[in-house]
Amino acid sequence: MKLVFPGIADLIHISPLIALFLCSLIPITIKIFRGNKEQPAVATLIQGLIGIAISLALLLVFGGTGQTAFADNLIFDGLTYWSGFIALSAAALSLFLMYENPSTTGDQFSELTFLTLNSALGMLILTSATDLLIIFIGLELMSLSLYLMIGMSHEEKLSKEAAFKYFILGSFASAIFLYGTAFIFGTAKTTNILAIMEQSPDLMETHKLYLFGIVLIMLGYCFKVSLAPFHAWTPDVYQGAPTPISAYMATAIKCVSFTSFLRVVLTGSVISSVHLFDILQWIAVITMLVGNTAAIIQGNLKRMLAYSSIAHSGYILIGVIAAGVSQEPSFASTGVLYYLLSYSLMTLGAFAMVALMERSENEIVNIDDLAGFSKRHPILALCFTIFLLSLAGIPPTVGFFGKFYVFSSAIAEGLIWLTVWGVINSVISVYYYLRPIVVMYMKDGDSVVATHSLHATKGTIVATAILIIILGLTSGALFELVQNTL
Amino acid sequence: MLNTDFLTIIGLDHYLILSSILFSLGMIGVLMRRNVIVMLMSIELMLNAVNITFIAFSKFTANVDGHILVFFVMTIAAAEAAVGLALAVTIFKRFREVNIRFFEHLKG
Amino acid sequence: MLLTTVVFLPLLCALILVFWPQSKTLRFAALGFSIVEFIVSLTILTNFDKGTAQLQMVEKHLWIERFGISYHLGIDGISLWLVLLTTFLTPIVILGAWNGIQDRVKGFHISIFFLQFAMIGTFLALDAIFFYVFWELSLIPMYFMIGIWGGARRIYATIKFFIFTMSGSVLMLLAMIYMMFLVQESTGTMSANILDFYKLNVPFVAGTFFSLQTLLFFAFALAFAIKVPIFPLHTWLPDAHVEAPTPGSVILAGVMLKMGTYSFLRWVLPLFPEASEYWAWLFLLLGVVGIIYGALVAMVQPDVKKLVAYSSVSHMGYIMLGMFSFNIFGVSGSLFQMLNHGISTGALFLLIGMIYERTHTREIVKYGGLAGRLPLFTIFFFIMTLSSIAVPLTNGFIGEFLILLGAYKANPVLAGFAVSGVVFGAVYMLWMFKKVFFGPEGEVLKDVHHPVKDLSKREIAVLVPLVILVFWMGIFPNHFMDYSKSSLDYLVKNMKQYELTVHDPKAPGALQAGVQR
Amino acid sequence: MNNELLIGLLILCPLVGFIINGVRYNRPNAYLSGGIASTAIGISFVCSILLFIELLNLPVETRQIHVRFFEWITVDTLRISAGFLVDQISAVMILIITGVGLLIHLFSIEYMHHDKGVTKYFSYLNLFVFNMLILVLGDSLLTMFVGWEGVGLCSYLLIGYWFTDDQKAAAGMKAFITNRIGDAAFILGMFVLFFSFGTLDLQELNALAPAVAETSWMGAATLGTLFLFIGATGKSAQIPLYVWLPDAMAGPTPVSALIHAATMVTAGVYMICRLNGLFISAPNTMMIIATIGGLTAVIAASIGITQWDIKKILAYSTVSQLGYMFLAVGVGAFGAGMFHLMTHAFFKALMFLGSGSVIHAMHEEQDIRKMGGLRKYMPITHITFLFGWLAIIGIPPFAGFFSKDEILWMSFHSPLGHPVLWAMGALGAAMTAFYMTRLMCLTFWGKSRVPASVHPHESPWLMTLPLIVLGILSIIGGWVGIPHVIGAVLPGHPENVLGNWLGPVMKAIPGITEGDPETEWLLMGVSVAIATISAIIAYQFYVRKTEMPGKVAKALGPVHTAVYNKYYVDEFYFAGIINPIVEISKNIWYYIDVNFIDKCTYWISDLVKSAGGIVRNLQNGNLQQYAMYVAVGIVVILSYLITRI
Amino acid sequence: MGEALLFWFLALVTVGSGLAVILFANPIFCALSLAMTMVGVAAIFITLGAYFIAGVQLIVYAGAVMVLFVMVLMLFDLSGELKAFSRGIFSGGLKLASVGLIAGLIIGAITLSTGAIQTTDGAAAPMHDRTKELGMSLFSKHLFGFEALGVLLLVIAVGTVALARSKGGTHAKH
Repeated sequence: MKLVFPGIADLIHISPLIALFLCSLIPITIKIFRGNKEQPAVATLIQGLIGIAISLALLLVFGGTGQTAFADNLIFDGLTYWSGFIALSAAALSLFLMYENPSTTGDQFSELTFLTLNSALGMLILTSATDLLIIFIGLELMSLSLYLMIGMSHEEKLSKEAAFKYFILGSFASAIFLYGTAFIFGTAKTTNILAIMEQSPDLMETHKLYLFGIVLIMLGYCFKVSLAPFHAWTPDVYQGAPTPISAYMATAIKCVSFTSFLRVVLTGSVISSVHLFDILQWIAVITMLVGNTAAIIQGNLKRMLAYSSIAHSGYILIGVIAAGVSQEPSFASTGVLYYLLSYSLMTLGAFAMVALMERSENEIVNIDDLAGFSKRHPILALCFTIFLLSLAGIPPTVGFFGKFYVFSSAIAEGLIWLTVWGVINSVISVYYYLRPIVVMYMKDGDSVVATHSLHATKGTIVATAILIIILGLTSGALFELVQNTL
Repeated sequence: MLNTDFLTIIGLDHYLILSSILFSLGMIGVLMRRNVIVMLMSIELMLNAVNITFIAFSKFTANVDGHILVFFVMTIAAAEAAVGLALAVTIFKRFREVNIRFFEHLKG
Repeated sequence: MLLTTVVFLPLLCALILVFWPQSKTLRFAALGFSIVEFIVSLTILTNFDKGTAQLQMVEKHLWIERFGISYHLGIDGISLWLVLLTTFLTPIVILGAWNGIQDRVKGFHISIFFLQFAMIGTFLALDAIFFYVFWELSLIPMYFMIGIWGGARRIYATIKFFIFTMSGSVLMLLAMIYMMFLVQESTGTMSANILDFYKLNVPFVAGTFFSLQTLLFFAFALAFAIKVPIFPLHTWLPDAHVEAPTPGSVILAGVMLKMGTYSFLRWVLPLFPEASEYWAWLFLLLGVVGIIYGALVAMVQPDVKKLVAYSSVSHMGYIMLGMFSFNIFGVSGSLFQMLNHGISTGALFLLIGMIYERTHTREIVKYGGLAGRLPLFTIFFFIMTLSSIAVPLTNGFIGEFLILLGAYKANPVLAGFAVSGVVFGAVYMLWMFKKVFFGPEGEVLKDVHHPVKDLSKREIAVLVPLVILVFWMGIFPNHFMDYSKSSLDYLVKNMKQYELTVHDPKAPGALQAGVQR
Repeated sequence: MNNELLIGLLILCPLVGFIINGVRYNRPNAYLSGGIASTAIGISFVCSILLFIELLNLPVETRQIHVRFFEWITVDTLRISAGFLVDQISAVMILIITGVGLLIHLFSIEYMHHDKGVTKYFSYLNLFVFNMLILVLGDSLLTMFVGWEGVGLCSYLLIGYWFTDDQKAAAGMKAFITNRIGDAAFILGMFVLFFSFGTLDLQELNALAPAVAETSWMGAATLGTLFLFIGATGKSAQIPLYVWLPDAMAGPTPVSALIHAATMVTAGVYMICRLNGLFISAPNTMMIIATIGGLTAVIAASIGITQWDIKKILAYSTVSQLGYMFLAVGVGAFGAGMFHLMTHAFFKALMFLGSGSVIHAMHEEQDIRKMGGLRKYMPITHITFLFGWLAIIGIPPFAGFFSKDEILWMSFHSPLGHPVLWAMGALGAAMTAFYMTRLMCLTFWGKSRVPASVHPHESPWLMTLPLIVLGILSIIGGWVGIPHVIGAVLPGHPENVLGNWLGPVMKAIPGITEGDPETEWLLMGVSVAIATISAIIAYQFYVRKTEMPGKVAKALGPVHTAVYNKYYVDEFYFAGIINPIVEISKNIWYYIDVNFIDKCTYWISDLVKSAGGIVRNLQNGNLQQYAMYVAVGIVVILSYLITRI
Repeated sequence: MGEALLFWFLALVTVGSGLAVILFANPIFCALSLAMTMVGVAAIFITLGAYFIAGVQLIVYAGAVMVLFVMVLMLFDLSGELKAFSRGIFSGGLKLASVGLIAGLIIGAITLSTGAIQTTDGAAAPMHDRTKELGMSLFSKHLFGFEALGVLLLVIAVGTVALARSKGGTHAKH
C-alpha cells in the first residue's frame, strides 16, 4: 500500500483554511478569558474581518495555481480561487450586516463570528475538495455551522423553525448525497472525482448504479443550491433566518455549492449521458419557473428575494449545463463564476436593504413597507433600484452581463431552447423586481430606515451598488481575468 | 425446480438490497413520522444504511477506503445528531411541541 | 469625439444636476444644458458628408474583447435626424414641463437627461450589445417618468410598458448572441459589430418558419415591433401615453417609438433581407391594419390623450408600411414620417398637457368652444392637427404621400386600404377638434372662479419651434431628405448584400452607389 | 415685368394678406382688415391681368409661362418642384379667381363688418385665394393637390366660421371629410399615373397619354383618371359626394359665393380640363363622368325645387350646374366645360351675393317663405339678381345661354355624347328654370310675407357694387363663346373667342364631325322653349295661383316627400356608412383592444400568477411535504433514466 | 450455509427493528428499536469483516448517540403524542409510493449492476483485521478529512453549547 504523507507544500496550500480556523478561535477565546462576557461587538467584528482578510490574502497569494494538495483531496485552481474569493467576501460583508442586525448582534456575537468563519472554512473546503468525501465534510461543516447560526437568532419563533426545517431537510439531502457517494465508491472504486473523470464514460455505459450514484449526488447539490423540486426549504429558511444570515446563505453557500457542482459536472458525467443532461435542463426550466412565478405573489420582501434566489439558481444551472456539455468548459465556467459574483453582489445588497428596514429581531419587512422610501432616502432607494434592476438583468449592471455570459455559453453549445426559457423567465422576473421600485418611488408612505446609525449596512449597500455598475462596465476585463485562471 | 441460490449464496446484492431497504425505511420515517425526534432517528437510520453499503462495497471490491468513509460518516452522523437534538430541544422549549405539523409558520 | 460628446453630454448633465442645489435655478440649468446639447448636436450636421452612405464620425474601442463587443459609435443618414430630433425635443420638453412638473423636480430633469443619453446612444450604437445596453437603459428613466409623475393608473401603465417592451427585447438579445457566434463561425473571432453582422449570410429557407434567418428575423422584429408598436402589440401604448406626464408622452411618442422603426431600418432589413422580403406581406398587412385600426379606435376615444395615442398607432402603421415596401419612396417616406410624428404628435401631447394643466381633465365631452376663449391655443392645436392629418405644406403630407406611394408600388391593394387612413385620420382628428374647440362652451369653461387662460409666452416659445419645423419640413423637405438620401438609396438598392464601411473623409467616393446628384 | 416675380406676387400676395390678418386676428376692424385683404387680392388681380397680357403677346405655339421656384420633393424618380404654369386654361382661371375674388372681398367688408372675428375671416379668405391659385397654377398633380387640399381646408374653416354653433362646425367637418374621401382617391389616381407614366407633370401626362383610346377598364389611363374623377366628385360636389355642399351654406354668404359657387367647387372641372389629353384617351372614364354629371344635374335640380332656404336652393343649383360642367367635359367638350365654369362663376357668384344682400337686409333670415315682394325695398339687388336668373335659366343673350347651349349641343353631337345625356341636360334645364323662377317669385315678387319686425333695406354701395359688376358680367360674359351657328348670322361674325383661345391646349374629341346647323338651331330652340315654359309655369305657381304648389305636392305624395328630404341621401349615409363605422369602431375597441389583446396579456399574467399560486400552495410549510418533493423528484428522475437507458 | 443463515437473521433483525423505529408510536420504543438496529448493523459489519468499524458503530452509535436521543426524549413531555404518523391519506400514500419506487428502482439497478462490479469473492477473501491498514490510510491519504472532522466536531461542540445558551434556547423565558 502506497502511503502519501502530506508535506509542507500541502500546508501552504491550505494556509487560507488554517488561518481562517485559527482566527475564528480568537473571539471565543477572548470571551473565555473575559469570563464568558462578550467583548464589544466591534472588536469581534474586527477580529473576524481580520481572519477573513488574512485568509483571503493567503488565498489570493497561493491559490489559483491549479495544484492539488493532500493526496489529490484538494485542488487549488481557478474555480477555487474565484469562488473562495466570492465566498470570503460575502462572509465579510455578511459579518458587517450581522454586526448591526438586531437578531444577530449583541449577546453571542463572538460565537456567531466563530461559526461564520468556520462555515466559511467549510465553504473553502467544499470548493477546493476533489474527493466526494471531503466534499461531504465541507458541506457538513458549512451546513451544520449554518443550522446553528440560524438557530442562535434572537428572534424566537421563526428562526427556530427555519433552523429545524433546514436541518432536517439538509440532513435528508446529505443522506441521499452520501448514498450516491456510496454507489460511486462501489462502482468506480474511488471517491476522488479526478480519478473518476477518466473512467466515467465507461462506467456510465456499464453500471446503472454509477449513474444512480451520479444522480443522487447531483440531487444533493440541487438541494444545496435550491433547484426545483429540491428548493422547498429555501423560502422558509431565508425568511426565518436572520437577514444577514439569509444573505450569507443566498450568496456564499450558493456560490461554493455551485462551484463544487460544476466541478462534479466537469468530470464528464453529463457529457456521457445525454439523459442526465436532459434532466438538468428540465430542472433548470422548472426552477426558473417556480422561482419566478412564486416570487410574483410574495408580499414579504425576504421571501420574494428567496424565490428570486431560486430562480437565479436556474439561470446559473444553464451555465453549468453549458459547461458540462462544452468541449471548452472554461468559457461557460467563467460565465457561471461571473454570474455567481454578480448574483452575490446584488443579493447581498438587496438583503442589506432588508436588514436596514428591520427595527427589531421580530420585524417582518413587506414590500409595501417601502412606500415613500425614495423621498426620505434617495441614495439608498437608488441603490436598491440598482440591485433590483441588476437582478432583473437590465444593462449595464453586472446582472445583465451575468445573464449575457451564461446565455452566450449556452447558445454556443446550441442550448437555444433553454436560453429561450431563460429569457422568458427573466421577463417574468421583471414584474416582481419592479414592484419594490414602484412602492419606493411611486407610492406615498412614511417608510424609513430602522435607525440612522446603521453605517456598516449602509456602507455595504452603497459599495455593492457601485460595484454592480463598475463591474458591469468592466465585465469584459473581468471575464478575461477569470477565464485565464481557469 | 426452485432456484435457491438467492437464499443460500449471499453476495453483494444481498447487502446492498438490505441497505436500500433500511434506507427506504429511514426515508419513510422522515417523510411520515410526526415526532421530530423520531425523524432524527430515521435520518440516523438512513446513514446507517449508507454505511452498510460502504462496507459491503469495501468488502466485495477489496477496497479499504470504504472503512474510512464509514468512519467519517459516523462521526458526522454523530455531529448531526448532536446538532439536531440541540435544535429539537430549542424548538421544543419554544413551541412545547414535537409534532412536526406545528412548525408551519413559515409558508407561502 | 463628437459622437461621444453628443452621447455622454446628457449623462454629464444628469450628473451635474444630481449635485445642483434644489432651487429655482435648476430648471434654468437644465434648459441651458439641453440647449447646449442641441447646439453640440447641430455640429454633427455641419460635419456630415451628405454624399456618402457610409458611416461617419465612427469611434470604436474594444470593450469586451472575448466577445468582440466594442464601444462603437457612428452615424449615417438614417440615424442623423433621429439624433437631432432627440436633442431638439429635449429643451422643448424641459421648457414645456416648467409648470407641469412640481414634484421632485430634480429627479425629473435627471430622468430626462438620462433618457436622452440612452436614446441617443441607441441611435448611434453600432455594436449589437452596446446597442442593447442603450435600448434597455432607455426603459428605466421612462419607467420612472411614467411611474412617478404620471396619472392615476400610472403604476399599471408603467409596468405594462416596461414588461411589454422588455419581453420583446430579450429574444433579440438571444438572437444577437447567436449572431455573434455566427460571426465567429465565419471569421474565427467573435464580434458584435454590426458591420460584421452585415457581412453574414444567414441561411434562409422560404416557406417555413423554422429557418435560421426567419427565426432571427422574428426575434429582432418582435422586439422592435413591440416598441413601434405594431398592431396587435400596441396596447401598452395608449395606457402609457395616457398615464405619462406630458414630457413623458412627448418623448415617448417623439423619440422612443422611433427607436423601434429606426432599428428596423438599421438591423432588420439589412441583416435579414430575404426573410424581410418573404415576410414583408405580414408587416405590410399589420401596418395597414394598424393604420385603419388605430384610426377607428381613435375615433371613439373619450379621452383626448388616448385619442392621440391611438393616432400614434395609426401613424406608426404608416411608417411600417413604408419601410416594408422596400423601395426608395416608402423607405424615405417612413424615415421622414418618423420625424413628422415626433414633431406633430409630440406637439399635440404638449398642447394637451397645457390644457390639462388648466382644466385638469382630458375628457372630450367636458370641453367645447375652446376656440372662442383660447384663440392662440386653438391656432397651435389646429396647425398640429393639420400636420397630423397630413395636409400638404405641412410635414405630415410629405411622409404620408411618399409612404403611400411606396406602398402602392409594393402592393397596390394594400395601399388602397392604407389610403383610407387618410380619410379616417381626418375624421378622428377633426371630430375631436370640433368637439373640443367648436360648439357651445363646455363644462370646463363654465367655472367662473378659475377662468381658463390662453397660452403664456413660455408656452408659445415651446410651440413656435415646432410650428416652424412643421412648415419648414413641409415646404422644403429636401433640406432634410438630402442628408439621408444616400444612405436610404444605398439601403434600398443593396439590401440583399448590404454592407457598410467606415467613411474616411480623405478618400470619398468608395460607396456612393445609387446616389443621384 | 419678370414672370417669376409676377407669379410670385400673384401667389404670395394673398398669403401675405393672410399672415398680416392672421397675426392681428383679434382686432375687429372690418374696414382695415378688409382693406388689407382686398388690396392683396387686388394686386393679385393686377398680376393676373398682366400675366394674361403677357400670354397674349406670346405666339400661340409657345403660349405658356412656366416657372419653377425650387425643388419641393425629390425622391428618386419622383421630382416635384414648386413649379407654376400659366397657360390658356389657368390664365382664365386666375382671372376668375382674383377678379371674382376681389369683388367678393369687397362685398364681404360691408357684409361682415358687424362680426367680431372679421379679421380672421379675411385672413381665411386670403388663404383660400392663395390655395386656389396654387391649385390652378400648379404644374404637376402634386402641386395641384397642395391647393386642392388647401382649398378644402379653407372651406372647412370658413364653413365652420361661426364655430360656436355646433351644426355649422359639423358642416365644416362634413365638407372636409367628404373632400378627403375624394382626395384619397385623387392620391390613388396620382399613384396609378405616376407608376404608369413615371411623372406627375400635367403637361407630360397629357403628352404621354396613349394615342389610341383605352378600352380596358384596368388600363392605366382609365384607372388613373377614374380615381382622379372620384377626387373631383368630392371637390366639385358630384354624386355621390355632393352632400357636403348644401350643408356648406352654413358659412358666411360671400364664402358661399366665392368658394362654393365660383371657384373651389369648379376645381374638379378644371382638373379634368387640365388633363384633357389624358381623359380623352380613357373613354370609359369619360362615359362615367358624363353620366354622373348628367345625373347630378337632374337630381340636384329636382331637390332644388322643393327647398325653402334661399341658400340651399342656390347650393343645389350649384351642384346641378356643376353637373352640367361634368356633362360637358364627359362628352369631351372641355372648352364648353370651361366656358360654363366661367359664366357660372359670374352668375352664381352674383346670385349668392344677391342672396347675401337679401339675407343681410332680412336680418339673417334665409327662409324664402318669409320673404316676398322685396323688389320694392332692394331695387339694385333685384335687378342684378334678375340678370343672374336670366343667365342661369339660359335666356339669350345672357351668359348662361351660350355656355349651357354649347354643353347641350355637344352632349348630343359629340361622339362621346348620347341623346339620353342631352335629355338629362334638357330636363335639368327645365327644372333649373322652374326653381330659379320660384326663387325669384318668392323672394322678390308677389306679396310681401316679411315679418313686421323686419324692415328690409337696400344694401350699402360696397355690397351693391360687386353685384352690379357681376350683373354686367352675367350679361356679357357669354359673348366670348358665341357658337358658330349664331355667330354666323350675327353682324360682325363674332367668333367663339374662348373656344379659340383654349383650343391649342384642348385635345380634339376623336371622331368629331362638323355639326349640322339645323339640328343645332333646333336643339337651341327646344332648350330655350323648355326653359321659358318652365319659368312661366313657375311664375303661375308662385305668383298667381299660390295654392297650386301645395296641391301638386300633395298629388305627388311620397315622391315629393322624398325629394323634399333630399332623397334621404344624408340619412342613408349616416345609417348605412357613418354610424356603422362608429359602431364598429366602438366594438373593435371594446372587443379587440380592451377585451381581447389586453385580456390576453392579463390572461398571461394571470397564468403566471396562478402558477405562482400553485407553487405557493405547494409551499405549505410542512416539512415532510418538502421532503416528499425531494422523494418524488428522485423517483421521476430515476424512472426517466431507467426508461431511457 | 451458516453464513447465509446468519445474514438472513441479521437482515431480519435490522429490517425488523428498523421497521419498528418507524412504526412505534412511542418514541422511547423507537429509540430502543433504533439501538437494536444499530447493533444489528454492527453485527453485519462484523460479517463483512469490518471489525474496527463495528466497534466504532457500537460505541458511537449504540452508545453515545442513542443515549443522547433517550436523554432528549426524557426532557420532553410526550404524553400528548398518541399517533405515529402525520395526517393526510393522499400525501401519505404518495410518500409511501415514492419511497417504494425509489427502493424498487435502486434495487433494480443493484441487481443489474452487481454482476459488472468485479467482486473479489467475499467469502474467499481472508477475514483479517484491517485496522492497521485503516490507520495508515487515515493519517496519510485521508489526513485532511480527518483534521477537517476534528474542526467540525469542535465547531459542533461550541455551536451546540452556544445554541443551548442562546436567548431562544433552553433558557428562554417563557
